[in-house]
Formats: sequence, C-alpha cells, structure tokens
Amino acid sequence: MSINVNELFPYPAQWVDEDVTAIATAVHQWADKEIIKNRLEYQKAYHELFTKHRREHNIDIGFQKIIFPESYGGSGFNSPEKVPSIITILGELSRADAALGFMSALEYSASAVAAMEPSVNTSICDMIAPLLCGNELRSVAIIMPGSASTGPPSPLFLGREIRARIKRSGATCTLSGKDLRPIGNGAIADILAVVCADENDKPGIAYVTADQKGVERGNTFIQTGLDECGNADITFNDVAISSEHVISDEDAVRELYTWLNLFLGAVSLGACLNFFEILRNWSENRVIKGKGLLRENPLCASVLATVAEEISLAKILVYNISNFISRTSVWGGTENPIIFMAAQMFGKRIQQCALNAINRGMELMASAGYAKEWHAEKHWRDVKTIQTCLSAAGGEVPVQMDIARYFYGCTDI
Amino acid sequence: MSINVNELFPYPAQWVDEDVTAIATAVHQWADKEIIKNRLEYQKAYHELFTKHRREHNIDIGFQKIIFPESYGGSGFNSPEKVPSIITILGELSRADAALGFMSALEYSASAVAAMEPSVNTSICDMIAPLLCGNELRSVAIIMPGSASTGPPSPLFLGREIRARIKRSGATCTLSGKDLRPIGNGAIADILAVVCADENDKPGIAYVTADQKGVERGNTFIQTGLDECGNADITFNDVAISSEHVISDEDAVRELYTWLNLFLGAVSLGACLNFFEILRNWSENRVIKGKGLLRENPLCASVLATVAEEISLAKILVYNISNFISRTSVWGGTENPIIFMAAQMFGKRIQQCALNAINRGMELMASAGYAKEWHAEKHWRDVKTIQTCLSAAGGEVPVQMDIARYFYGCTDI
Amino acid sequence: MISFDKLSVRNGSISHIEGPFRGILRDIVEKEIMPHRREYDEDWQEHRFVEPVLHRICVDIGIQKSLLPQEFGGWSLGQSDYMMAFTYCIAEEIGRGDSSLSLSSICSLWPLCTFLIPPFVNMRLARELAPLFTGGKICIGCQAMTEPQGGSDIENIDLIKGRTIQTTARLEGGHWVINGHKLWPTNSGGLASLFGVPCTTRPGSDDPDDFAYIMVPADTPGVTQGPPYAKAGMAADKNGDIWFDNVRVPEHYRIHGPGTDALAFKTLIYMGQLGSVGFAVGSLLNVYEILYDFSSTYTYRNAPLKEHDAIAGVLGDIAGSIDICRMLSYEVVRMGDDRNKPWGKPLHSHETIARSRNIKEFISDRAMEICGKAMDLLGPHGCERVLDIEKHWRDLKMIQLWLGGKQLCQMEKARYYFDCATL
Amino acid sequence: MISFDKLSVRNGSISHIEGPFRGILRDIVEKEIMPHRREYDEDWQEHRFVEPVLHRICVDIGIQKSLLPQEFGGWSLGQSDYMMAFTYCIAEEIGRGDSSLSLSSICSLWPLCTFLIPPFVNMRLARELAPLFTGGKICIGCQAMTEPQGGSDIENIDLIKGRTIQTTARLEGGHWVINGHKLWPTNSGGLASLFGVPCTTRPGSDDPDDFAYIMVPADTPGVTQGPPYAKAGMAADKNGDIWFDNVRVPEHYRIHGPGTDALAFKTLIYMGQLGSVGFAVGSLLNVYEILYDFSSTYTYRNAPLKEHDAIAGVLGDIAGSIDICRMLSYEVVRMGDDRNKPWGKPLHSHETIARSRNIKEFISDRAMEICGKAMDLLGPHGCERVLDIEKHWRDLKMIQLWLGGKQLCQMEKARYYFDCATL
Repeated sequence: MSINVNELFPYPAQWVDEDVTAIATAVHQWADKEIIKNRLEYQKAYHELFTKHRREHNIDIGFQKIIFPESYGGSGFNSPEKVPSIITILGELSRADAALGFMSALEYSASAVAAMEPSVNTSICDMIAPLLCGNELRSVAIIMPGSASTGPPSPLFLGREIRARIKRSGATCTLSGKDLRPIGNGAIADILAVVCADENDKPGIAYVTADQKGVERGNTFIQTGLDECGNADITFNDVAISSEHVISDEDAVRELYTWLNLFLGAVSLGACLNFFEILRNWSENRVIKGKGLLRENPLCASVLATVAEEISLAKILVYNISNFISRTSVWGGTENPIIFMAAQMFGKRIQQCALNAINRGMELMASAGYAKEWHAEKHWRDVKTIQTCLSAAGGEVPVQMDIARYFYGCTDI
Repeated sequence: MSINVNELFPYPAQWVDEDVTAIATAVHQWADKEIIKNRLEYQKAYHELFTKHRREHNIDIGFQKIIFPESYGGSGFNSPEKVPSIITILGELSRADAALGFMSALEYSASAVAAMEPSVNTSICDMIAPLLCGNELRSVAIIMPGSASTGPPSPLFLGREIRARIKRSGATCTLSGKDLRPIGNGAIADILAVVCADENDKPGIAYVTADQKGVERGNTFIQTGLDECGNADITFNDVAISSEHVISDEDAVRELYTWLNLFLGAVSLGACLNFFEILRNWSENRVIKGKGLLRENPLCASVLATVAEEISLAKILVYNISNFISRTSVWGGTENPIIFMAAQMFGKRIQQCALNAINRGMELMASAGYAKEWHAEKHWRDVKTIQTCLSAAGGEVPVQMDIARYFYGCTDI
Repeated sequence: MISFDKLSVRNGSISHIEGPFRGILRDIVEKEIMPHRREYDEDWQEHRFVEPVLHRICVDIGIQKSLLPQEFGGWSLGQSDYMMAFTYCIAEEIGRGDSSLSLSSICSLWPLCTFLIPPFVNMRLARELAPLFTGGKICIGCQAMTEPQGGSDIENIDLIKGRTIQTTARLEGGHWVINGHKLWPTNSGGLASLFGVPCTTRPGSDDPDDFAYIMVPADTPGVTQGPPYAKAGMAADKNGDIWFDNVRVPEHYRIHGPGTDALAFKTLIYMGQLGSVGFAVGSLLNVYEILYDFSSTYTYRNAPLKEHDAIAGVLGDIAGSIDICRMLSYEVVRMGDDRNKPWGKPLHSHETIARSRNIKEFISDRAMEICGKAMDLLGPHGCERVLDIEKHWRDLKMIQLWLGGKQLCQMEKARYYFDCATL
Repeated sequence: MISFDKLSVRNGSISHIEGPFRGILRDIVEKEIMPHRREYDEDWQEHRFVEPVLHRICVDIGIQKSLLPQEFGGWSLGQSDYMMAFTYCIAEEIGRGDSSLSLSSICSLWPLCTFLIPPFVNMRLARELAPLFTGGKICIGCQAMTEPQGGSDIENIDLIKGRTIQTTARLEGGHWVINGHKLWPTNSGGLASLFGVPCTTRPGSDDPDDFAYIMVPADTPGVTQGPPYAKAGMAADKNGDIWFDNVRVPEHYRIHGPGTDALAFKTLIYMGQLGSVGFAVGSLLNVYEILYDFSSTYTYRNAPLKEHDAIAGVLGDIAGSIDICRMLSYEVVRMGDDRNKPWGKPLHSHETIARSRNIKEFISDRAMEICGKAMDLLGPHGCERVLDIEKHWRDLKMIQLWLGGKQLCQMEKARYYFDCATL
C-alpha cells in the first residue's frame, strides 16, 4: 500500500517524541515485511512465529524492559512524558498482531504502577525488574476485581468485588483466593499482579511470581481471540509473599485501571489500523455490480467513512488519555480523580469504536470478512476479547457508575 | 451550583490562553447571574433581553470585533493560536443562550476566512471590518452549497450543488441566485457570505452587504429552535459587487466549512454544558420510587453517565479540531486536506454527541424535560437546529463522502 | 405522492369495518387537519382552532361514545374483540395528521377503560355517565394520575403499590371526599369535563385494597384547574394542575372497590402503551410521506436525493424501520384483542404490561432516531416548521418521555424477563 | 433455568403439529446437540461429530423429505399453508443449539424450493430426485450461487439481471453442458450430493430468459469440490469451491425454462431471509437462557447481577430486543404462509423480498448488538468458549454478512419504499 496509515489519521502528533517515531517506523516496516505481507505463512506456523517475533521485539529490541528505570537495566521510559511514546509502540506491535501488543500492554500496566515516576516502588521493582529486564521472554497476568458465581460477600472496590485477600503477619503476608479470572495470560504468566483486599477490606495490589508455592492454575480455556495469550483461572492457596510486594493503596488500583484502559486502547487501535489497511485494499480491488470499484459506490463509501471515523475517534481518545497522564503540570498525577474517570470513560469508548469499525467494515467484505484467510476476522475476535477482558461482569455498568460518581457526586451507587 | 462545569470535563487545558480563561470566567459568571438564575424572566421578555445581552457582549465587551486585526480596530484574535480561545468564549456565550453563540459563530466563520493569518484578505476586511468593529450590532448570514427542489444542473463543490453564480466583468461582477437557504440569520443579516461558482464552475465565496440593490429576502420562517436568529431565503437578482469581494478559491470554501464545524461545535457544546447543569441539579433534588435521590438510583446514574460521556466526547473533539487548526507548525494551514476532513468528521460527531446528551438526559426529567419552564427543551431545540443547519440535504452523507475521499482515495463519489 | 399503505398492514386480523372507518378518518385528516396543523401548534393556550376539530372527532364521528354499551347509546367497543385494533387505527390515522389531536381525543376515553372493558365493568356508572358522552355535546375525559412529588411513581404500581399517592379519598356520608393535587395529565388545563382520579384511602399504605379510582365530574365544587403549561410540542393537548379541595362525589363513583380498582387501573397502563404506539406510528407514517416527497424532488449531485446510493441507503433504513414499528404496534394490538382467546392474557397481567411496554419503548426510541435522521436528510430545511417534520420530532419526544419513560419500561422488562426479585 | 417460551410465540397462526414437533426437536437439541456443540466448533474440516447429528436431523427426523409431495414419499410441506412456520420452527429450535447445524440441514432443501413450491412445481424432476431424499440415506443439497468475481451480484437479481453470471449452460444433444466456478455456498466443501446451479445460457445477457437454474448431482463427471475454508464460525457448515468442467446433465434438470427459472430463483431470496431469521433468533434464544443463568448467579456489589438496577436495565433491553426479533421473524413467516391468501403476495414479489430483507437485516444487526452486549455483561467470562455465547457471536456475524449483506438489503428497501429508478 502506498499510504502511511499512521499519518492518515489525525491526532496531536506533537505529543510523540521524535526518537520514538523512528522506533515506531522501524516496527511498522518490520510488521509489513514479516507479518502483514505473509499472513498465510504466519497463520500456518502461528505459535512458532509468534514466539520468534515476540522475542525479537521484547528481547532483541528490548521492548520488554522499556518501562523500567535505567538503574534497573531498563530503557527509562518511566516518566509520564514518555506515555504517548509507549502507546505508539504498542500500536505498532498490535498492528502486526494484537496478541503481541496485548501481552506487552499487560506487562506495561503492571510495571507502570510500580515503576512510573514520581512514585517508584523500589521493593516491587527489585522483584520484577530482574525478570522483565533479563534475557528471557516473560508474561504478566493481572487479576482485577470482578465477579464470581459463588462465595461469601466480598470487599468492594467502587462496587466491584475483590476476591483475593491478603492477611498480614509482620514482614510477610499470605495471599488467598479461589478460581480468580485474570485479564489474560493466566495459563502462561510468570508474574501476577493481583488486586486484593486486606483484613480491613482495604484494596491494594499484590505482586507474586507464578512459581510461588500455593499458586495453582486451572485448565487453559479457549477464548474468542488472542489465541497465544493462554488464559486460565488462578487459585492462591495461602501463598506467602513479602509485605513489601503489596501496594496497600486504593489509588494504586485506580492507577492500574488507568494504565490498562490506555494501553489496551492502544492495542485495539493498532489492530484496527491494520484492519483499515485490509479494508482499504479490498475497496480498491473489489468490483461490484459488475462495474466500478467498491470504494466508488456511494453506499459502500459511506460505510468505509464510518470505519475511518470510528478509528479516528479511537485514536484521538487514546492520545488524549495519554496527554492527561503525561501533563502532570496540568493535571497532577494519576491520583487525580479526573484521570481515572477519563481513562475509564474514554477507554471504554475506544474499545467500542474499535469494534464498531471492524464490525462495520466486515459488512463490506462479505465472506472475505469471516474467512480466516483475509485476516479481518482475527482482528475482530482479538478486539472483542480485549473489550470483554477489560470490562467487569456487568459490562459497561461499573464504569458508568464511576462516571456518575465523578460528574454528579453520587455516593450510594 | 457549587461545581465548575468547565473544570469538570477533561480536555487539554494547556491549549487555552490564560488571558482568555479570565474573560471566559467573567462571561460564565455573568451568564449565571443574568440568565441562568433568571430563566423565567428571560423567557418572558426574550427578544428585548436577548438584544440587550447581545449588545453587552458584542459591543460593550467587544466580542463582535475580536477576530479582526488591531489595525482594523479589532482585538487581534486573527492568528491560529487564538482559536482555542475563541471557542472557549463561544462556549460560554452559548451556555447562556445558544442563539447568542450561534450568531457570533456565523460572524466568526465568515470573518475568519477573510481575516485569519497568514492569508488576510484586505479587500474583504476593508469591507466588513468597519461594520463589525463599529458600535452597531451586526449579523452575518452564510449561504453554503446545498440542494433545491428545482432548477437546472448546478456546479458542484464536492458533490454539493452551488446555487449562487457570479459573472465577472472587469473589476465588478454580478451575483445571482434564487431562494437560497442561509445557515441562519437570513431575515436579519447585514452581511452575507455566499458560496458561489463562476463562469467556469469554479467555487468561491462572495461577500455582500444586505443593503445592496437586488438582494431580496423571502418571508421569515419559523424554525425548531434559535428563535432569535430569524431565517429567510435570499434571492440575488444580478447584484453588482466588486470582484475583490469574491474569493475565487476552492480552499476558501473548505476553510469556511472548517470554521463552521468548529465554531458551531463550540456553540452546541456550550448549550450542552448548561443542560448538564440543569440535569445535575435535577438529579440532586428529585426523589424517585418514594425514596432516594434520582442520581443514587443506578439505572438513572447510568443515563447520567451517558450524558456526561457524550459531552466529554464533544468537548475533546472541539478542542482537538481547534488544535489541528492552531498548530500550523505541525499541520500547516487550513488548506491541508486533513484539516477540512477532520473538522467535518469531528464536527458532525460533536453535534451528534451534543444532541444525544440532551436526548438521553431529557429521559430522566420526564415532563420537566419538555416543559418550557425547565429550559432543557430549549437547548434541545437549539442544538437540533444547529445540527440540521450544518448539514446539507442528504444529512451525513455528503460528509461521509468527504471522509471516504480522504481516507480511501475515492474519486467518483 | 406515495400511500403509506405500502407499509405493513395486518391483513386478516382486523375487523371488517376498520377499512371504511380508516377511510373516513383519512378524509378528515387530509382535508381538515393537515391544512391547519401549524395553527394548532401555536394554539396551545386558547384552543381556538383545536376545539372545533376535537368536536369533529369526538362528537361528529362519535368516538367519544365508542366504549359505552350499545344499550346506553354507545358502540360496545369495550366488549368487542377488535377494540384495540379499532383504537389503534384511530390513534394512527389522526396521529398522522397531528399526534396531539389524536392524543387528546383518545385519552379522553382513557379513564372510562377502567370500568367498560370486561371483566372490569360497572354498568351502574356506565348508565349514569353515558349521557355526558352521547348527548351531542363534547365531553372530554382526563386520567388525572401524576402528582407533584411522584413522577412516574403511580404508574410503577407493581413496585410502589400506591404507597406514594398523596391524593386522599375519605368516605363520609355516602360520599367520597377527595383532597389532593394532580398535574400534567392529558386534557387537563381546563379542557376536561370528567376526571378519573387515583386516590388512596389510607395514605402511605401499599395494600392494593387502599387504592381507589374515583370518577370526578370537573364541575364538582372544590375542583380547580390551572392554566395549561408551555411545552415543547403536543399543543392540542393541554396539561395543567388540578386541585381537589374537599371534593365530594357519590360513593358509587369509585369504579369498583377495594382490590379491583388496582387491577382495573393496571389495564390503563396497557391502554397507554397502545395509544402511544398509535400516535407514534401515525407521526412516522407522515414522516415517511414527507420524506418520500422531499427526496424525490430535492437534489444532490444534480439528481434526486433518493437516486444517490448512500442517501437511498439511509432512506431505506428509515422506511424499513418505520415498517418494523408498524408491525410491532400491531403486536400490541393483538396482545390486547387476544385477551379472551385461549392463549390470551388479561390486560392487567404482568406479561401484557411488560411486553407492551417493551414495544412502546422500542417504537418511541426508534421514532426519535428516525425523525431526527429525517430532519438531517432535509439539511437546512429540516428545522423549518412548514415541512412539518420538526413538529413530529417535538411531539415524538413527548411520547417517548411520558408514562414513566424509558427507565420504567426497562425495569418492567427486567422484572418480567429475568424474574428480578428486588428491583 | 428459564424457558424461552416466555418470549413471544405467535399463537393462533401456527399449525397444530408445530407444538409436538418443536418438542421433538427441543429434545434432540438438549440431549444430543448442546452437550457437543463445542466439539462441532472444532470439527470444521472432518465433520466427525457433525455428520452423525446431521443424519439424525435430516434422515431420522426426516426433514430432508419434507418438501417432497406425499406421493413420492415426502410430507408435501411445499404445498401447505404452514410451510414457512414449520421451516422457521426447525431453524429456530436447532439454531438454539447450533446455528450452523441448523443452517446445513435446512439449506440442504434450499435448491428444492425452486421447483417444489407452487406455482413453480416440476413434478417430473420431483419424482426423479425424490429417491435421493427418501431412501434412508442422507442427501445434502447445495444452492451453488456465488461466483469468484461477483460477491452478492447474483442475489441482486433485480438490478444485475444475471448479467454478471460466468457459469455457462449450453444445450447439446439433450444435455446441458455446464462450465464454471462457484464458491462459498452452504454445504459445499465436499458435503453436498446435489447442487442447484444458477447459470447463464448467454453470457453477459440481462434477459431473464437466459437465466437457467439447473440441478446437478455432485457425482456427475466434471464436478470437483474443493476442501472447506477456514472461517470465524459456523463450523457445521462447509464452504468451498466447486468447479464445473463440461458437466453434462439431462435437459430436464433445468428446473422450469426461460423466464420461469428467474422467477423461481427469486423465491430462494425469500427463503434465505426466512432461514436467516430462524437461525439468528434460535441463537438469541439461547443467549437469553445463558444470560438468565449468568445474571442470576454471578454478582456485582455482592448481589446477583440482575438485582442491580442499571445492569437489570441492560438485561431488560436485551430480552426485550430478543422478543422483538422473535415477533418480527414471525412476520417473515406470515408473509410467506399468506402467499395464497387474498391479501398475500407471491414469494418472488418485490414486496415480499424487500420486506423480508428488511426484517432479516434488522434482526441480524440487532443480533450482533445483543450478543455483543451479552458478552460484555459477562466481563472476562464473555469470551470464554465454554459459556457458548461467543460461539453465537461468531455465527451471528456470518448470518449478518451473507446473502448480500446489509448494503443489498438497504438498496432493496430503498427501491421498494421509495421507488428509486436508477439504483
């Protein structure tokens, strides 16, 4: 394709570092050459090639460690101004394969809570940075508050049930919880970031390595998409962890939601941009009604326009969230309630836009839309999977309650 | 209300000058005192008070002249960096009464094409600045390309029919066109900006004063909203104008669309913000199911959240359009196709968001939603009127075709 | 011009007189209502133009006596198995011309539905009140439900069970003494001659036995009506305040008695949905006609709008959506007219109320979307009064909001389809 | 657990045998299909699990002979006035378990509809082909329409009039010689025993007389089938390429002859919409059941999801929307089964095609919305295979896209409701 899909969609480009633009361009070109032009081969040897490519980026280029300070062997992207750059990289990875971006997004979200300035948590960085800045591929799973079908009443984080508990005893504490559903990677993760509540029902986040005694994984289950991010429920049988590896702070949980919304927004956007390329290509080559290209039919053009509009909106929102986070001089840090609310509100909308773009675009592709060969349907399944992972049981409602609390001062909902 | 509705909704606040923030705050407080707290009195003596308030802002404070260079007696807001500030002022005016903002938005749109740097058109400024920088209230009407029910084939501007024609003859030319529908103010405007085509079907914009011989107004018609912006069709019977008062440039027409989308977006946003205040107030005082405030009912809270989300989206988009226009170092000027497209695409969405916010919010107000007393219905009618004015016959389709042309390179649609 | 009969009609399940009756109504709408509907829109205070045409519909055509038994001079519609189809056809045909006119003429009969549709029949009351409706003079009824504090609380009867009703009825010497304040009902604002008034005989009680529905002639001493409110639309319907200050009516003006009143009142909920979908679809049929006309004459790229593929796509969606609304409104009809069939359910059943609310909510949401889109398609002509679409838009919004609005429908649906226990 | 019969059923307009027949199907779905549907989903290439259950439906229950006249061992469904209700009930009941199984078993009969539903009947062909379907062996039919270049062009028959068909039929010595390449039809990929093939007798012609619909047994020399494609869903339906290389079939395998073939082919468009709404509503009914269960057991704020007002609001909307889809699908049924009533229209009429497309488009769009929202309500459980909602979501998308998809529906509606002349 002769167009540059990144320049095509308007966004406040001044927010991204020029250095990163260069890295992003390199990833972009790599994706074109290694994956996008060779989808069928990639599909055939998927697991093998996925791991190969993941290693190239995460270890060889070093994306796995970017968020950590240089003192930990990272790339020092742990200041808020770097955030627009991080999402640019995530977008490029996801354009190649949303699962690549998704795995990085989970890692970055869990890491950012610990490593992002101004409040670097050295104990947790000491624990996770050696793993993530090393030469092995690592995966992270995150367990957020959420629903279950059984069990006694749980402590709440803004209405959502926290089903992991910690019990402190001096410098150590024990983590427990049964059949907890991670956002992804449950079956393969090396590091687990677990939202939990303490004896006083106060929310926090515990960081645990998966090899700890008492960490038990359920069966890997099949999901709609993100085939490489094997997921499984996790049970913690009184797992002993250092108290220093628990952030006992409700703000940290908000922050984790904020990062997840932003980073997974960037992932879905990246997948959409490649979908756009597929669709554009289709519209330039498909003849309809026995005459004329598909894109020159006004009705089809109006659907094409809707696809572009939804993606544009997603992109504007991703970058605007990143701006709220990065302009600490204007907004303060992620503890500002407007940041959490905006990330949740726009994060939800980004996923809707992304999915709507693909859903509408598939309409024009007919059977090519759902044939695996054309790859549109993979983006569609991946984005839907991201959307549902990101939402709690109750769908949009928990986020709507967050929005209402912020804007209307609701207290009982 | 104890909240500040402007700070409540997230947007890149760093884009607005601090000076203007002060002016905006003054308008905000005036609106609270003079209009919002006295809606019923304002309704009763509407025409009289509207004119009084319009004069206070446009003449006494000087908003009518802000866009013109100081050399013309204006306030020198004619550089792109000032654009975020202009929309902030428009938003505040519209919060008091969308009709106030609407009239200014039309004036600013027509003026910006002539007066905005870097390409100031001195001939047209010489003609309109004395009127708009003087001590009389003036109104501007704009006639865009559009449909009619009769007549021979017309020259096209991106598919839309141009129904005004100019014929050149040396330094003067004649303008003709029958029953043309202005965007607003047709019955009262002093200055008319008319999109027209020349002998070669090339589009341009002619500036005419309404007192010119051969300018004929039809009957004022009743509209859904914007009651003070009396509209009427206008006929030009071979009106003689100076050739210098015609901008023969397709880019100028694009620019006019761009300003209209941005400025009318700001107007609808302003109206929405006051609607939000009304709704918030309602939700804090209304008891439902014989117990509890409306805002504390989760279902109602979810609707309240939707209202806030739609307004947030509108606000983000208004400011992002303004950023594209103001960052000439990144995007160049309004001749860049991405600017026209983005303004059209997001401008359309802003109107949808604004209307959707009010539509959904009215649901919770039941009969207070449609009773004139509560004023919600005025915002609703005004915003719908703005939305339809802004769209051509064919609704969203012409804009969708613009989007498709930009993103997919369509040529025949 | 297109005939809207191109849209779905439920052939085979309507009565044989519906066709000719529609013809009569259509004639009046075309000749007497459509040419003047812009005048009605400005006439919300005085009803100079509205009252003559209301007389035409209620008295000359005679729909005001339709519910009454034949032996008292009526048409016995309440006992027929086509009552709902017939009511719907009136609502739709007149709604096409002016939904507020349709509203005020049909809602005039609303309070009567509590005691003229089997099994909830009160023949004594029917006989006594019949002369008001059959004597050649106009008699407008008003279902005076809403109270200042309550919003949709009274309609939400399964949940609130009348607990919040502030209007009291006290039995005293063979008379009910009524005190209270109602506001907003259709045909208040000075128009009504007869009120149906939901009261409580024991304030704060949620025992259905304490719910009383009492008929109150408007000229009873102690009844005061306020002037009409200014509203966004629906000008032919006046809404205002009504105060009952020690108003005394005979004991038998209570429609049935403890328990039964509450059940009979619930039938009004169904009837409200039926009327609503009729008014809304009537408006939509006219939107379709206007749009057909506009899109056939106004142009884009120098061809009629409807000949542009993308605009045609939107037009097709709009018409298809209107057609779907019309099909669904017939479902509401059928649900009511099947009430005595082996598979039928009573009008006051949870099933009928929930399912008719579902359709009403769907149609009114869709109607707002459709009408809004239609306005957009007209561009700068969309908001112009003279094309009449914007009037439908203002009216349709009110249909969407009344009767407890969308949220009450959602709750009703959730309770019905998901057996929620605590909502 | 909830019964989905809580959702609308068109009592009073279905045949007396539908009830018991639904019982049989429901039993098979509960006991034989639902426990294995995740296996079918992985079985798209081999059909190890799929084929036995297809045999159960087509042969044991016997639906493969249903269209054939009784004198040839069939059920004469094509001549009945409840054919559409019956077909719909199969589509819905089996679709509830697995819409792709429903699809492959029902579409098997699709080509037969061109010559077994009056007025387009070919008894000679019926007699000759009947043994394939009545002999106790499974016989799968395949309507082999789509061609590589054309997308939905062939279905868009009113506009394209067969002009773009590349598959040719040449009469030679009492035989049709067929050459061409079809792809994507349901039940290709090696499954079908009998093809119905739209051909042109004069390439490039838009004269309906040159459109020929010819039945081709799959074992005829020159017929080659490719392997099934990998798809997002609908695994029990195989789709692949079919090549016809100088395939010779007897002259009377053309279903009717010049002109009539094109009309009879149009009935397939209607039948396609009928099946589509059946599969979609079937899926939705199961979505409702799953959601009922999930929202009654999983919690938010320590209470079942369905007891939270805002979540209940969404649940209510979902169920209400499913109910509306079910009501509307009965409209498609009625439109077909009323074809011989005084007010009925032929299946190939513009009215029937446009209105059934309208409803199909509506239901499939709504189905995607509903199912997407249902997945969201399940949160991180929404995408899990084991809850089965995500399978419905993948299948429903395909229903939305096939048969020319949304845009063709929009055009058809615009042409019908707005009399567009140039689209």
